[in-house]
Amino acid sequence: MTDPKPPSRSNRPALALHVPEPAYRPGDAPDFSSIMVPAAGAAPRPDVAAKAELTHPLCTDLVRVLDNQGKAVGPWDPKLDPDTLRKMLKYMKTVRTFDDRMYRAQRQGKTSFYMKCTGEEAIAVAAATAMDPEDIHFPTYRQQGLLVARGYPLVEMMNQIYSNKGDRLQGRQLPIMYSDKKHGFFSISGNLGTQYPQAVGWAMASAIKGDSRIAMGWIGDGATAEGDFHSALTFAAVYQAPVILAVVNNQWAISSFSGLAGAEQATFASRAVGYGIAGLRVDGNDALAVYAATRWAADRARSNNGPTLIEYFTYRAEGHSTSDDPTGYRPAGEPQAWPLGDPIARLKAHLVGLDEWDDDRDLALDKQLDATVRAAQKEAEKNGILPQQGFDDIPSMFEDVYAEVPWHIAEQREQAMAEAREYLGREPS
Amino acid sequence: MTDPKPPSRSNRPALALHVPEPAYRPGDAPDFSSIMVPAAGAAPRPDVAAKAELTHPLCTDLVRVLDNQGKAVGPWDPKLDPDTLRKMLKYMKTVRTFDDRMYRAQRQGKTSFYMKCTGEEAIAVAAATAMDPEDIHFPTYRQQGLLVARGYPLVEMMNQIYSNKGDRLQGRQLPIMYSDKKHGFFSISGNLGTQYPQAVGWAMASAIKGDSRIAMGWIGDGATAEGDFHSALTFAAVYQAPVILAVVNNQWAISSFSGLAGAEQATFASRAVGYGIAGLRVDGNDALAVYAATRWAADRARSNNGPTLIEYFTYRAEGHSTSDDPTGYRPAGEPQAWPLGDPIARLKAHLVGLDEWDDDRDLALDKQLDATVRAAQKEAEKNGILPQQGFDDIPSMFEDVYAEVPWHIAEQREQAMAEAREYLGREPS
Amino acid sequence: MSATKTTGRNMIQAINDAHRVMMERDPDIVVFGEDVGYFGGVFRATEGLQKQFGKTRAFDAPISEGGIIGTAVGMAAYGLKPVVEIQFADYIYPGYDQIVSEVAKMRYRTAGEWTMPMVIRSPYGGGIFGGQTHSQSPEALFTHIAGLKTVIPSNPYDAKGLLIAAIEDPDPVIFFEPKRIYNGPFDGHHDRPVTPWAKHPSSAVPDGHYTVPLGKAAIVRAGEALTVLTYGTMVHVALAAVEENGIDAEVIDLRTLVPLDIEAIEQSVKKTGRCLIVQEATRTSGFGAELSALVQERCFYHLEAPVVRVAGWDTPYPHAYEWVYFPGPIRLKNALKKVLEA
Amino acid sequence: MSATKTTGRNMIQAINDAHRVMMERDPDIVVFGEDVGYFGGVFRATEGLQKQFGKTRAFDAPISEGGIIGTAVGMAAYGLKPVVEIQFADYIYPGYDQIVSEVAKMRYRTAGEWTMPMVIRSPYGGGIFGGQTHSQSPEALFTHIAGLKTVIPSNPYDAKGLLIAAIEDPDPVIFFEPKRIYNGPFDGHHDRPVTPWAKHPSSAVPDGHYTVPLGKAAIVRAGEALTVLTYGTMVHVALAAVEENGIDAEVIDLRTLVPLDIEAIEQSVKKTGRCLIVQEATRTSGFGAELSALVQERCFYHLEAPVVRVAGWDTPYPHAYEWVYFPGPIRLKNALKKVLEA
Ligand SMILES: Cc1ncc(C[n+]2csc(CCOP(=O)(O)OP(=O)(O)O)c2C)c(N)n1
Ligand SMILES: Cc1ncc(C[n+]2csc(CCOP(=O)(O)OP(=O)(O)O)c2C)c(N)n1
Ligand SMILES: [Mg+2]
Ligand SMILES: [Mg+2]
Repeated sequence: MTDPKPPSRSNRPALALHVPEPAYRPGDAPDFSSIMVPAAGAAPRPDVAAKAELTHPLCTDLVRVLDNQGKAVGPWDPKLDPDTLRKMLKYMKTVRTFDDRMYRAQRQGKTSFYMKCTGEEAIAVAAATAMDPEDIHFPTYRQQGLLVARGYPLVEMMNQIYSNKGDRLQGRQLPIMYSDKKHGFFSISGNLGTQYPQAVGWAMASAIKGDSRIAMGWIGDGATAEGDFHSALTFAAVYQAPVILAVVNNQWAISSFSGLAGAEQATFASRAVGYGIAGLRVDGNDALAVYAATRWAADRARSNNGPTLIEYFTYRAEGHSTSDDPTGYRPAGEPQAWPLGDPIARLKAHLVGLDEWDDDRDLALDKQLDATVRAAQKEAEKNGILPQQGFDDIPSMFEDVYAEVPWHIAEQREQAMAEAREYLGREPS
Repeated sequence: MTDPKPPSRSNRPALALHVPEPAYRPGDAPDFSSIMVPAAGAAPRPDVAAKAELTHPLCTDLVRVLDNQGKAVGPWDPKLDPDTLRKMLKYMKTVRTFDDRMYRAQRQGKTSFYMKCTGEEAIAVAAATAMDPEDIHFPTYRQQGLLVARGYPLVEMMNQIYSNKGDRLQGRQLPIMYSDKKHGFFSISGNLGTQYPQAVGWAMASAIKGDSRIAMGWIGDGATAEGDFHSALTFAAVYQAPVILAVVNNQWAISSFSGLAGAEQATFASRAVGYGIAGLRVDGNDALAVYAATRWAADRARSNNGPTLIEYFTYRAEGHSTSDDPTGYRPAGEPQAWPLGDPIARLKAHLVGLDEWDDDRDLALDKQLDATVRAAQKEAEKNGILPQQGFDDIPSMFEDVYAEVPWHIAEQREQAMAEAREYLGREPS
Repeated sequence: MSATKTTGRNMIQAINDAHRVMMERDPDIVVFGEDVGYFGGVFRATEGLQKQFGKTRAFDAPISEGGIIGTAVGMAAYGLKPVVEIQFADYIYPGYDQIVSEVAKMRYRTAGEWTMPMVIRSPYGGGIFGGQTHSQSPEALFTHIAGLKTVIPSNPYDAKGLLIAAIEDPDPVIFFEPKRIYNGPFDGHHDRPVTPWAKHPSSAVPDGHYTVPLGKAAIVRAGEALTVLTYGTMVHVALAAVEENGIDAEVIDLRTLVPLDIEAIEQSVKKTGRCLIVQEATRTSGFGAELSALVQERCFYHLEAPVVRVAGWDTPYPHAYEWVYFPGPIRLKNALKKVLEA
Repeated sequence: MSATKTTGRNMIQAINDAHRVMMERDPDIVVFGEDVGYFGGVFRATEGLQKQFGKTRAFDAPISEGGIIGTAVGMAAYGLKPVVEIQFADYIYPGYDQIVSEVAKMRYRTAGEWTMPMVIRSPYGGGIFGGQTHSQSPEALFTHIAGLKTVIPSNPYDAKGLLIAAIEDPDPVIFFEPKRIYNGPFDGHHDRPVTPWAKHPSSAVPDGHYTVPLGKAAIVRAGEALTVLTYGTMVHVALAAVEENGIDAEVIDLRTLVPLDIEAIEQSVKKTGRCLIVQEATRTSGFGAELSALVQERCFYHLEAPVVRVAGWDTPYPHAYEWVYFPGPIRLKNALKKVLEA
């Protein structure tokens, strides 16, 4: 029983709990008219060494470079050469093609799980392009574009997804939980948010050593609610760590809209204000804006001017993962109605406008990428798919718990081998 | 070994870690000239139903009511009647007298531990006065003023400090970790920060039930770095909970100055901006400013206008606790140099200026309070002091782990009783 | 109870119904967690509750397990009864401080003035190819904490009855739901077709209110040759192994780990003289260790063979090697033999 | 080692010296935590390090145990070797997720590509009137987590040698320092005067570098009548109880709980046929349960009596009842008798 309410206050108005609710639910017509979309080119660009305060108006603004005609405008235009633009386009298309095939592979029972980043391809690809190859990323599961743009082989990604013999992670991790030191891509964690203070710690280490490499940490809008988000911002601010902290605000966290993480009250970029660090809010479907903002923050960090929080504003165009069906909680047709458009189409239009691209080349590229991804898949499947895994090289699963296998794990390894022998009716390979 | 630095970046400038350091250390002359002290009465007072943004300029300002002459000025003057002012003065003096005696009691070996709040008395006393008696506080260990101002008996406080027979918490808690439901004072936790989301949860519950009571959560500047701080702000913002979240910024966390919690980059009140909730920064040594700001936030919460983050800016005039000696890490004489003065002296000056108080009455009050506290101490000590405790009512220590004592704890109780019998050479009382 | 109408329910439906029954009876119950409101939870355990009871009694929470437990503490302090969901047991750690330092100790540190009647539900355990972070069985991290009760149901009937008992209990309860058996029992043979609950008698779940008391084990198979102590998914794996190997084992489903039904355990082991303990969790310092220590302390002179533990290995749960990790039929068979032949 | 100069040191001084020796040898070691920089820690274990090694190698941290561990993970990923202090073991829980989900599993989940060579030091245990939140012994919450090593020294010599070994170890080590014995050994008689370390041979701590290997127990007293397995503060309490009661016990100081020196344990118990396990932590699901299970599994046919556990009670650590809670001389004596007379 609740304690009885004190009678003396009964003339007070009744309190009421506000439970955030997205404006539209399944059955409603999708409607984004409440979303503020400032004109491209309008946001000012402070100096990279500017006081953090000078960036704070940008936390409620939106840095945009590509206008509706695909023209690059305003002070944030990074003025990239056409080759770089074409490379970004290719990587973005590669990611989308890869996502589609791997999604299908999961549906075909070739693996247990997959997650796409449809509609968000510009973010990871342009950020990777803006950073130095020696810089490190502490990603979440929706930044496969970082690996693609850094040249990590598609076959390696697929081997991991299939947990097969070629999997560098030896079948130990859930699909898409990549890790590759050589490409500056830190091991993805299943636990949301943990990577954020880790990125700050890496950046602190780089500063302690007088190195010049910086770090970038990634998090989703939903996961910003975790305590680790606050640890990261606090340590980054206190030690002025050379780190970029990115929030990919795709407006959904499984079935929960971003209002459950506080988006009704403030933008995610605004969190920067409270810590007194630089903050930017960026059109995440605009590859040039993403590039320019990331580069600005990288230059700022690298010149000992401190950390930056960047919100990339975007929309999760598909389900959360292969385990999710978004029609259960949001209107059908929203991806199409989303006002910031498709990042691939926007970058293509820009290149076409520059006379550096055309439909034929576009089609040819699509074909080529389809072939590349298929070829990689064939190659990866030579190493096996998930359902065939799990009884080869059993000793490997007892390694790397510690640098050396202690007695108790060695005993368990013996037992597991004996069990496998019995199960398989042969010596496990 | 660290990974070798990539040579390609060797022409970059070396990164450097910023490690915050207070401006002055032992041996230095204390100096607070860098502290901004705006004129009393200058800060504007928004409507309690104002949009949160309108309060944000106040997050870097300082709400002050009492000027250097002790006159109450400006829109935040709460215009309290002299009786209320005298009551606050009496409570603040009570707290200081109590602190002094209990500190001494610890030094005399009568208990294990004590913590004073010297210089911060205005904060808890004026906040308690501004809230309704039915509202609840989720305090830290430096809000003894809440209990005093709400009329909790000093003897009860002392019984808890001595862990004696009269201790309502049955000797289970460290001294000063009070708890009293009747006085709306939630159980103090040894673990920093945990109470902050709890306050929000209580407020959410009150709103769920359509009650009119609100909650106030308390935290120190140092503890704002904990993840629980972020949980509290996030949940408060998301559900617009009727809660006041107070940061008592006394600039020190044991030996660490507030720069280690981010104060070099932003005020603690500024955190409100990032969550889009109301925020106020208040002179914590000005009882009238504390009263006015707290009352404003209470009225705001109670009228369903959402939560407020209040930073009370003050200075921890003494050591962290009886286990701490601050001369090891900060200059001697700082308390005297602190520009916002002594909260008791300032309130006294105000009352004298109003002709509602004078030195004779002040001296008489001091005498009376000294007698009151001594009498309470004598009374409490009748119930015993800590070194005499620990073998009376042994069964009680096995109660309240669960509502009912399960078999395994019952067995342990038997064993403990047998041990006590053996140790005491008699039946334990 | 025999007169009550029953409905065929799987574990999810039974758990869902427990919520509904209790929310109808007690207006102070609030249900929240990540995705539990509009959508009804990623496993759909809270489906329909928001619709029936409104947004302020069943709602979505920010992705902050610490905030979920922390606010639940405040709600319990107010007088509500929070029943919260942690989406996967593997994600309970950000809330661990609030659970260990606050929830577990509140009654004690306030001498009973503030109590924490709440239930923290979480899907748990492996066998669904969830990899390292959707497969863990962390019960031992809670059984070590005085002030918490830990409950793990193994079938729909118990799940509903235990959850209702947990909600009515005056103490905080950690309620771990073995997700591998949400939709059907599991005999440990991963390479055989899945059986739905419909074919299992415990899926006849009474409508309305009933309880399965906390702290009481169930003898799910009587026998003389040895005693098997287990809980959750492993109850079914153990039963299957016992039958397949034609062993006259007494299989005890503990249901509640703390407080433990020590009487049932002692009585059985004193009768059989042999004991096998089966847990899915990582072996070292698992709850099986406590069971082994207790059995040995209390039944030493009746034991004809060492008490044996079957458990998951001391590694993280490896995605592709799920069925090498999982304590399956072969591990069980060998352990049964070891206990019987010693 | 015998040629090395030794200096009389208490445990704090020994631990401080281990830091200094290693920071001089390895520029990649960084030390941080709450109050550890300028001030040198509330127990002064890191005193002087900032002065000697500069602000970027020994520094204060925000009050965020999650942030301390989380940033340490990033530093270790970079290639540094963080040695961090958690001010009290009771406050380690906000960092528990980072420890369990990240630190412990990193080598495994990256197949050895990223490793976590770090030491997490923390003052631990009771006996100093610290109440519920400055007295806990949470080792079992770490021994259950594969990937972590857990070390608990019992004297200055071991503290320095084990800490150096922990810093040099390629795996993450939880290093709990029994704060009750920072300044002197403790025989369990709270009502007798305190002895300083100076009178104890283990306070002759060699200067410079030496290690006490992880995973190796010490037989601190050889004997035939029974084996006492213990660690930390309880080593001294157990030794005193054994002597006071004139029992010819073999007392083993485990020093490392994971990986455990199982050989030393087996050898001793097989010799004595009797075993007493002594921990200060809360009894249920404590590390003593694992020890009991292991001894029973491996020495069953040598056991002449049940393995007995002595432990703290299953309650929070109550301030005024510290000496009723603490497993002191009387509890030890009765348990020794029980094991011997069974
Ligand atoms: C600590 C933790 N809690 C809960 C989960 C379950 N979970 C996985 S993804 C997800 C939603 C995350 O949303 P967001 O951060 O917005 O990222 P997005 O999926 O949109 O990229 C949740 C709740 C988890 N993985 N870890
Ligand atoms: C979780 C946790 N970490 C560390 C501590 C140890 N500790 C106790 S008080 C304190 C300093 C707190 O400073 P602040 O929050 O500024 O409060 P103040 O003492 O100034 O009132 C610390 C680090 C603790 N009690 N709990
Ligand atoms: Mg999202
Ligand atoms: Mg402070």
